[in-house]
Amino acid sequence: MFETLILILDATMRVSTPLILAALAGLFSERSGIVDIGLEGKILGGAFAAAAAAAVFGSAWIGLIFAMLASIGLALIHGFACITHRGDHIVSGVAINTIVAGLTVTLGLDWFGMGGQTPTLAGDARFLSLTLPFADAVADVPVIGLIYSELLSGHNVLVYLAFACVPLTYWVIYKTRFGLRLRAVGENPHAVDTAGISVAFLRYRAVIICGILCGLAGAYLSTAHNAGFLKDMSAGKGYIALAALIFGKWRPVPVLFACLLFGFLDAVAVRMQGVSLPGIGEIPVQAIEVLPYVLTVLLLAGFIGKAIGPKAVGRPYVKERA
Amino acid sequence: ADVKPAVVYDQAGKFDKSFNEGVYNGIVKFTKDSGIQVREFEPKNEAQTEQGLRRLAKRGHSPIVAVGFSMASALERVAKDFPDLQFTIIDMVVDLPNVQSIVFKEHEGSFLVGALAAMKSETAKVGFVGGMDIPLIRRFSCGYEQGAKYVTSDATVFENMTGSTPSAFNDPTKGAELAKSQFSQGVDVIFAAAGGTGIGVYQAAKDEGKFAIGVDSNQNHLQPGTMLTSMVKRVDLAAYNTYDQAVKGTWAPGLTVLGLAEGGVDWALDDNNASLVDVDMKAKIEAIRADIVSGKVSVHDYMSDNACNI
Amino acid sequence: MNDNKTPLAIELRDISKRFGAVQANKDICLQVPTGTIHGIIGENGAGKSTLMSIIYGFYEADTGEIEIGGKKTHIRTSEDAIQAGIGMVHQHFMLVENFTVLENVMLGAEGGALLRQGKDDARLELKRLASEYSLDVDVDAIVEELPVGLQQRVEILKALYRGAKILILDEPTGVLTPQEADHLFVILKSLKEQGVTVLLITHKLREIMASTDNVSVMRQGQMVAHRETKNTDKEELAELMVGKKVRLKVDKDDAKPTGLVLSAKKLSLVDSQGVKRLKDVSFELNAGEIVGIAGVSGNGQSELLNVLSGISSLSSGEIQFAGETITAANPKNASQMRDLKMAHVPEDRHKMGLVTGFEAYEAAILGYHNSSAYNGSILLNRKAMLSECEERMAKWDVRPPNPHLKTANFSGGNQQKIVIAREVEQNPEVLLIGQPTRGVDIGAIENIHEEIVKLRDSGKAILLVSVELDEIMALSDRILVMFDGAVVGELPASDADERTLGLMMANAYNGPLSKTGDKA
Amino acid sequence: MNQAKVPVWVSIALIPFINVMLAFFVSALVILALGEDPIEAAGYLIYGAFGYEEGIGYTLYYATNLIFTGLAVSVAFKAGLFNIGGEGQAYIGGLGVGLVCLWFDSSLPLMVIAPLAIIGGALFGAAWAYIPAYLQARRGSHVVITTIMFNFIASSLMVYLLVNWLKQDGRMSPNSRTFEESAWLPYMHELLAPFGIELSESPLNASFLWALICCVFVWGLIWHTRWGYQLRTLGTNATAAVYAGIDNSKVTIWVMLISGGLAGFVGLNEIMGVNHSLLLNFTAGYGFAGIAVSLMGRNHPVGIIVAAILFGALYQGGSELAFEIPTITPEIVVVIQGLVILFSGALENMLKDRIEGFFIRKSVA
Ligand SMILES: Nc1ncnc2c1ncn2[C@@H]1O[C@H](COP(=O)(O)OP(=O)(O)OP(=O)(O)O)[C@@H](O)[C@H]1O
Ligand SMILES: Nc1ncnc2c1ncn2[C@@H]1O[C@H](COP(=O)(O)OP(=O)(O)OP(=O)(O)O)[C@@H](O)[C@H]1O
Ligand SMILES: [Mg+2]
Ligand SMILES: [Mg+2]
Repeated sequence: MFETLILILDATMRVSTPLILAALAGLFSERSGIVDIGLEGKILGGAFAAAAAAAVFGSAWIGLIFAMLASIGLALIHGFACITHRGDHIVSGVAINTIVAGLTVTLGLDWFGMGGQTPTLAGDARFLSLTLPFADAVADVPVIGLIYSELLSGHNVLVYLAFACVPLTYWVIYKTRFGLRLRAVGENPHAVDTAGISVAFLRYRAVIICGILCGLAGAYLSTAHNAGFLKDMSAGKGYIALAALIFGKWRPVPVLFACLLFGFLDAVAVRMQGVSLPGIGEIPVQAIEVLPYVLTVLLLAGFIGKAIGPKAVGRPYVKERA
Repeated sequence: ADVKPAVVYDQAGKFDKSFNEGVYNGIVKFTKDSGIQVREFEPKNEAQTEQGLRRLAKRGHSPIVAVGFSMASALERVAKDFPDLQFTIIDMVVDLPNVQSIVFKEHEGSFLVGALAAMKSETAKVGFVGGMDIPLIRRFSCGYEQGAKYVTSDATVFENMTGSTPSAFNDPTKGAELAKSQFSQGVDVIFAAAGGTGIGVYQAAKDEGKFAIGVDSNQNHLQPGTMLTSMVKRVDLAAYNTYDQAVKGTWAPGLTVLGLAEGGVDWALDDNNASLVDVDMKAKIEAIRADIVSGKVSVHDYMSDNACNI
Repeated sequence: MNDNKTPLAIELRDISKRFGAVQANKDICLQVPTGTIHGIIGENGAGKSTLMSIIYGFYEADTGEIEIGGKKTHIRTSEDAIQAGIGMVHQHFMLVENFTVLENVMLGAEGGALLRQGKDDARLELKRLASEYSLDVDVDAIVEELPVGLQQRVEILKALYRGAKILILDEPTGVLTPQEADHLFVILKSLKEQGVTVLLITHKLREIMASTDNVSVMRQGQMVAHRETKNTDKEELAELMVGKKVRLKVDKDDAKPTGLVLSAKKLSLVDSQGVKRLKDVSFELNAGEIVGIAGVSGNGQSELLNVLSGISSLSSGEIQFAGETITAANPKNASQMRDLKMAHVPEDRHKMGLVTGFEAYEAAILGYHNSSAYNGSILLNRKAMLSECEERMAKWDVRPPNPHLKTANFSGGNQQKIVIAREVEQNPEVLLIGQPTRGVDIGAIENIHEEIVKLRDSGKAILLVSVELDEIMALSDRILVMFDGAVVGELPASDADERTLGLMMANAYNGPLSKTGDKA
Repeated sequence: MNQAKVPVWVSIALIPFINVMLAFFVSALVILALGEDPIEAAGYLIYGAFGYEEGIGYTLYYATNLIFTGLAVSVAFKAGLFNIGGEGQAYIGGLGVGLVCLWFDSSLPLMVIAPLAIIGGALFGAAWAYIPAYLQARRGSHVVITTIMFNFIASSLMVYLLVNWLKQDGRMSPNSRTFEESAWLPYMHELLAPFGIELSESPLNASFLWALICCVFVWGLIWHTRWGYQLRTLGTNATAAVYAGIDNSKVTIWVMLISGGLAGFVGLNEIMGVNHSLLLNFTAGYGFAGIAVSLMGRNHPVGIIVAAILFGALYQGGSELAFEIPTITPEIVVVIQGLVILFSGALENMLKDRIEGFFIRKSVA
């Protein structure tokens, strides 16, 4: 039983990683006042760029760089629409998701001719699991050993990076000048502007960070968790991340736990397909799969706490009405 | 004869490394042998399936091969409207005077690879990862289980289905997760009958240093050293034969069932996995194979009674 | 005034600024000597805020030059302005509400990439400023939990923390109680003594006369006059502001009230934050009289109008009107109140009174859209709407008389006429009317005032809310004074003068005329 | 204040046209990057969509779905609500249509089933919009996020129902049984045949007519009734709506109900008109495409019909294109769709400010 739990938690870490990265990406964006339902598209675009570049250059790290560049590019389009041209954030996000969904397959087919997939990646073109020091040595120690060797050890570098991003984000948001300004601009951009700080530049930086993190999430999907790009491989993770962001009330640590919860549900759901539990019978996996969405709706409705986002989020900053 | 052959793949697309790709390989071979081009179409949604079939029919293509069970209803409608054309559907039975239905005895091939898996396993634990939870896939899993238990009577067979929708055939992430979960429970050989999802299973096997068994096409080349074998389902042959018969004028409607005896299903042995299968194992498998063909060993077909009572 | 020897803190030359079709500032010139308090007055929309925002770099001027401390300075962003030693307290506060005072003050002047060190420094500096200028605030308080007066103090602290030598205050007293306003002027005086130059924007002449050294007057985007405060008076300034001699009297006979139409008993309203906005307000309204409600804005007048018109529902108390008793348990919404013949001209026509995207004939039925006059069995009766709108436009002299013009494209005065016509033409028993002439030019003001009096003479009851004392005194037959959500005084118009009313509005009047004497 | 100076045709025709052209231009660049000739591609596209009767039929068949979802988005939009849940509402609406057909196909004639199916689709679609609407109106949860969540919930629910309850025994794919013919909406070519109009066969069916009726309905509702008046007031100035005695919560809820109901009609076309059985994913992204359609159609039924036909042509022409030039996938249409949303939605101010500024300056000068 304990072992099963550890194994599920182990899977949870793997499944949560892209959610954590994407949710933190969303956190930077939304804390600066830019709603981002385009997380999905940026992850997908990042995944494609990573796999394509890794396939061509044979290096996962080069893939990672391309993933970030692609995702930043998409983030800049979003920024250009929402920050520079005061466009509707939601519409822009929908546009980006749609464009990426089509473009990845189109380009993939043209470049690799494999029905929109990229070639399968192997060796250096992928991020492989790292074994933490002494993992094998302590594997037999009861409890601790299992936790260390199975749960903590044996993930790829992006998993550890994602978890490291949480305290980092916390520190940036709450302990630095940039963080103070970021939080302020999402609450009241006028206050930031009159304090002599450029709202647009601040928001662009936030959006770029968002792009970087989404790029990481995408690269993780195609070059770490999987070994290649597949049509629509983000499979709604951007939306789940958005849900986790709301569920974690736009704060880094609660967001981490929301991601872990949603990842856990996913890990459980995967293993429950067609499985009949003694006494209970078969639990429809769909019921587990929808839990993140249902929980988020309940939260939004104020049935479990209250989700109050940054005040100025989604509203274009208009100084002069022309 | 004047044939204008065509094919409509299912929504997984012709490069799914598995089922559709098998058909594609058959087509490539046919074109090479006969010099006749085959018109291909990959629909993206339900409406386009029928539209594609219809468009091909309108332009006088014949025979038209429809790949996969999901085409049945569209094919049925189109075939009715074009009684003079020849249609072949793979993996499904459509009972019309101008349709040839080709189905396979997947359970027989699965039995073989199940036996091989049990021989290879050091833990007496073997795994099965299915795609979409449908009777067809259960037929694979049931055959596999019978084969494993035939060799090691107390073998444990872990079985997971990926999902209940067609997307379950195209979800390597989930495939990898399921494989990892089975490996961590002691499984050391997994048979994936899951289309594109299998790619994730093989990758996971490679990453964990375990073995995997491919499906439909010969997938041994995907992860050499990891792929123990593949349960090949000769959809390539099915496609090739359809066109070939049409050229020769011997194409006939009706039901064709391809099993071990007909060479419709088999296990794959090539350079990529030769080192994994020793002489002894090879001999045993060949013996089992002969027994099945001769009828000495009978493999239960899940779809005959929707149950896997063994 | 530039012939005196004091060096200039600010000099503006030919500043112009256009927003789309609106010329907000035109060829503005201004000189402000260092260490003085300089007042700028002008009607709503005269362009005062725009000009200040230009000095502060919030907007960039289309043309013109700015000199700060005798040096030509390019101010393109607020950062440039802060660099030049300018601080500004905006008409609408620029605070991050869920930040602490400390964080707000630090924002933009954090003193390093990490917050820790800067925070300690800021704490010390704030303590110094607080004692020096008697600007006490709890630096760890969350801003949204502070009263407005303190929030304004935070704004001033923000400016001083950045070392502002020039402080711009845009209508700082609009939201303050008289006591808070008095305290503010004390602070400004002490700033001035320390050599800070203050630019004070207001349209309250009293404040100008009481606290400034010089005053400049703006009208319709232009600077029309500069005066030394000691050499001018209110009458002159008022005339300069509106561009012609102001007639503060409206021609009207005495009221002939003909009986009670509405009585309000102990009305209370608690808002969603739990703050008591109305406290036991009681009064009566008779047919054929105009009752004016005077008060500093934000003392419950808007809430009173909202409660009476059915926009908000009461927390306790009762309203008796048209045979109905409206209580918390038996509320009536805005459309039900309209059915009882209660009309309402809201204080803010853009936010409430009009849908600026609608064409005039559509806006002209807002609130009465369910009326059978405009509806067939299913569809709206456009023909009726149009012909009625045309009729009214002619009668009320709305220009241009085009029912298909979007309401956004009418001028302020004409928009107001559309709203007032809509409400008055429904032949109501009671007309609630808030700020009837805000942003409306003088010609239109007279016109609107006449119509209000005419309505009274036809036997209707009118409740008038205005922050302009002159308007209240000119129109009302009876005046109620509100302070902090309560009615603190009532007197007949004939006994009202500015001094008495002013004291009552500050809740500092002890004389005999106050009937409801619950003074704090 | 700008409208006074900017001619009407600029804002309702010129600017949208330029935006769409920009989207097409970028799409052409993509096709060029694929090494294909955009002109040739456009040729196939236009031929496929309009070049022959069957193609036109397919174009209009796709347009039917898009009219429904476009109207759904725009009705909500007029009330200031962004309904991204069209996809889920269409899915569940289809369930309503399907259930009606499954229950009554062997007992009732089409003349009775059709209206019942319309009611079923509308009710189920509306029901799926009701919860987000209620939560927005009474509990302040933002309808954008909740409708996104409800799309996912709808999709899982449908999988569950189809797999566990509705699937026909013995079928591989999770489809319901095929309805009896009495529950098939007549195809257009069948409908018009008695009038001597011979059309080639295509999936275009009677639901197209219903879509046009819905356009008239929405047009009348929004611009010619007091309900529409309330809805528009809410959409442009919520405070004024309160002032006018309009119950914003109530309006929010019924606007979303109408929106959901309209989206639900996708099921009429797909389930009852073409597939004749309930199946997975028949909504195929029409709900999202509805956003593009409504943006491009400027939230006006006439604009929506035009935009829907344009998108329908892209779908149909795109599949023709993919058929003729296999290096171009039909996904290129998705790209074009996204670009249209980008340029006529998110970037609408980019050119608007300039173009309007140009006309203002011209009129000021
Ligand atoms: N950001 C803006 N965009 C467009 N027009 C504006 C903007 N700000 C102000 N205006 C317009 O410019 C004119 C001057 O406005 P401004 O706010 O400067 O007036 P004001 O004198 O401060 O009035 P008030 O006493 O009401 O504060 C008005 O017509 C106003 O509508
Ligand atoms: N909020 C607004 N939105 C759009 N246009 C406006 C707005 N306010 C004013 N305008 C435009 O600016 C012009 C000038 O308006 P303004 O209110 O200053 O007129 P006015 O000359 O003062 O007239 P009135 O005496 O009727 O108030 C109007 O004709 C109108 O077209
Ligand atoms: Mg102002
Ligand atoms: Mg005016």
